Amino acid sequence: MAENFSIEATDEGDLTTVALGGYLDAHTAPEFEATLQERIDAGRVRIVVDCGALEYISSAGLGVFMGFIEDLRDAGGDLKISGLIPKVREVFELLGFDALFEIYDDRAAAAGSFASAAAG
Amino acid sequence: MAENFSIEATDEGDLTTVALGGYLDAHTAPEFEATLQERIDAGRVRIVVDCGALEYISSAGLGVFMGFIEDLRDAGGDLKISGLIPKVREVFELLGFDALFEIYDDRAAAAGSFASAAAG
Amino acid sequence: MDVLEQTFTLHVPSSTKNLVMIRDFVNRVAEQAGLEESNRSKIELAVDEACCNVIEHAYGNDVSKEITVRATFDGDAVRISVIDSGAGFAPDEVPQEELRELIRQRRTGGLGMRLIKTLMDEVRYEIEPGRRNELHMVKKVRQG
Amino acid sequence: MDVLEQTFTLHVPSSTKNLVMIRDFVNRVAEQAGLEESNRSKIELAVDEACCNVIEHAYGNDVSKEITVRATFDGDAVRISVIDSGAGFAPDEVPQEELRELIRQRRTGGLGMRLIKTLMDEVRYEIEPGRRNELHMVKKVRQG
Ligand SMILES: Nc1ncnc2c1ncn2[C@@H]1O[C@H](COP(=O)(O)OP(=O)(O)O)[C@@H](O)[C@H]1O
Ligand SMILES: Nc1ncnc2c1ncn2[C@@H]1O[C@H](COP(=O)(O)OP(=O)(O)O)[C@@H](O)[C@H]1O
Repeated sequence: MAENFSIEATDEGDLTTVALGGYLDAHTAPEFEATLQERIDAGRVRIVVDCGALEYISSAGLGVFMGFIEDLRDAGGDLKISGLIPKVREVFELLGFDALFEIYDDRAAAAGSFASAAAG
Repeated sequence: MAENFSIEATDEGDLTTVALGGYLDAHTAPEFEATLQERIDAGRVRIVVDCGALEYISSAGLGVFMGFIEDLRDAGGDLKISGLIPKVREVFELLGFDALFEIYDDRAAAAGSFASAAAG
Repeated sequence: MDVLEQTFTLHVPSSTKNLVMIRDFVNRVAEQAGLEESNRSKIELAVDEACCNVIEHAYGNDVSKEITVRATFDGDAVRISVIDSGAGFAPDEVPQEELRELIRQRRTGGLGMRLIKTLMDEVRYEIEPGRRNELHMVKKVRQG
Repeated sequence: MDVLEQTFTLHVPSSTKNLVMIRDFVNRVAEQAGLEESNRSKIELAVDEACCNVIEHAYGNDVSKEITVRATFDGDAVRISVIDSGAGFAPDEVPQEELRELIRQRRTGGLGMRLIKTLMDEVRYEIEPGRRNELHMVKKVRQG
């Protein structure tokens, strides 16, 4: 089922972008978790998770976002989310994630919000 | 399940082109059969069935081709097939349809074969 | 509406590998029941969550166990049951923490049952530990 | 290969509407069994043909009847059984006409069983009329 999920992490300056695609469910969430953990272990704390190609998310996927956000913020970083398709955004909103995470329309806007925070 | 099958018949000169899309199985074959029957009842005997968008065929779909071909040929017409994707072509070939039906790469070639037969 | 009740059943080994198959199944049934896409997505997600709970909690990730998903529909509603023969539990005693609190505790779970209740119109557990535990969920075909 | 045998079962009402669901199911199982696409397509078509025969011949298009598709795989093969409780028949006595002959007779059927035998590595009927008729089909995971 590998074809049903894709993940790609890119470091650029002090920003790490993790692009997700396909289905993020209990079967694929561990791969997402491992990728994030690896970037964080490498000292990366400013992270954008670009969900532009993400077609499905269940609570196992949402749990990964939950598990890392506090430590990232404590370390002076953040995890911001971009590109949610309406169906996926609805799940984030149903559970109140939109109140606790910064969600942007696209990757550039999410990246820009880090830059302006640094400038401010 | 309507979205899983599409059919469109176009008359142009003395040629009728029937374009199939999606899944042609026992559930959708009756619609294909009815469309062909209707064109034949209207006196159309030169038919190209363009399978370019056809993703799947089972024997119920093949049966429709079988049922009409003799009458069409007896009436001086024919039913020619075009645009089979490899997976679908394999099914036609497994059953020997390629020996008894004229199969062309694309719709234009199938149409052209009628024209040259008329000219010859 | 006069629609004959129809029943569809899927049995699969208890593994997250099979969630895609389970979701396909639920989607197809909901499609036939005439649900529009937004409600199909809701049922799909609720059943996914229910099956994840069975895989993890009822069976402790033992792939030799079996999950049953049974779906019926008539003109009024789609009814789905997720059935296991695992340990069972007391659904009413499961604490429901706020998202803010889950995050503070670095938790990575605790959202599934809430999601199921939010997504479906009726949710009811029927627990017989070690024999047959069923989670019954209903989605109305025409809302309001 | 040391792969635990896994069993998947689907029960659906006997209707051609459910062929899409049956094909999805078979495709997902074959995908998990590690079959490449060309063999997945073969199994998908063989099971479709088997189910069409049940819907039409065993149950005479009675939607209140149920078809069962059971699939198992291990490292060597995918085994699929299509099970009905219909009238049964004598598979060996079904005449197999040439395509040319079927066409001459304006027939629109008569290809299903031939297709099944061509597509699968092993095909065996087990008939108990009115009780349980099973068509067992095997596709090897690694050919040659
Ligand atoms: N089918 C089940 N069998 C046993 N326990 C369950 C089952 N479903 C839920 N639970 C219990 O309820 C708790 C809350 O479940 P849930 O809200 O889905 O969050 P999560 O599964 O992420 O912990 C689980 O941690 C588990 O203790
Ligand atoms: N499951 C079944 N139950 C009863 N009769 C069957 C079954 N499968 C096949 N048959 C009989 O075998 C014949 C040939 O089947 P097949 O080759 O699939 O062609 P078709 O179904 O198009 O007639 C059928 O016409 C029917 O008489």
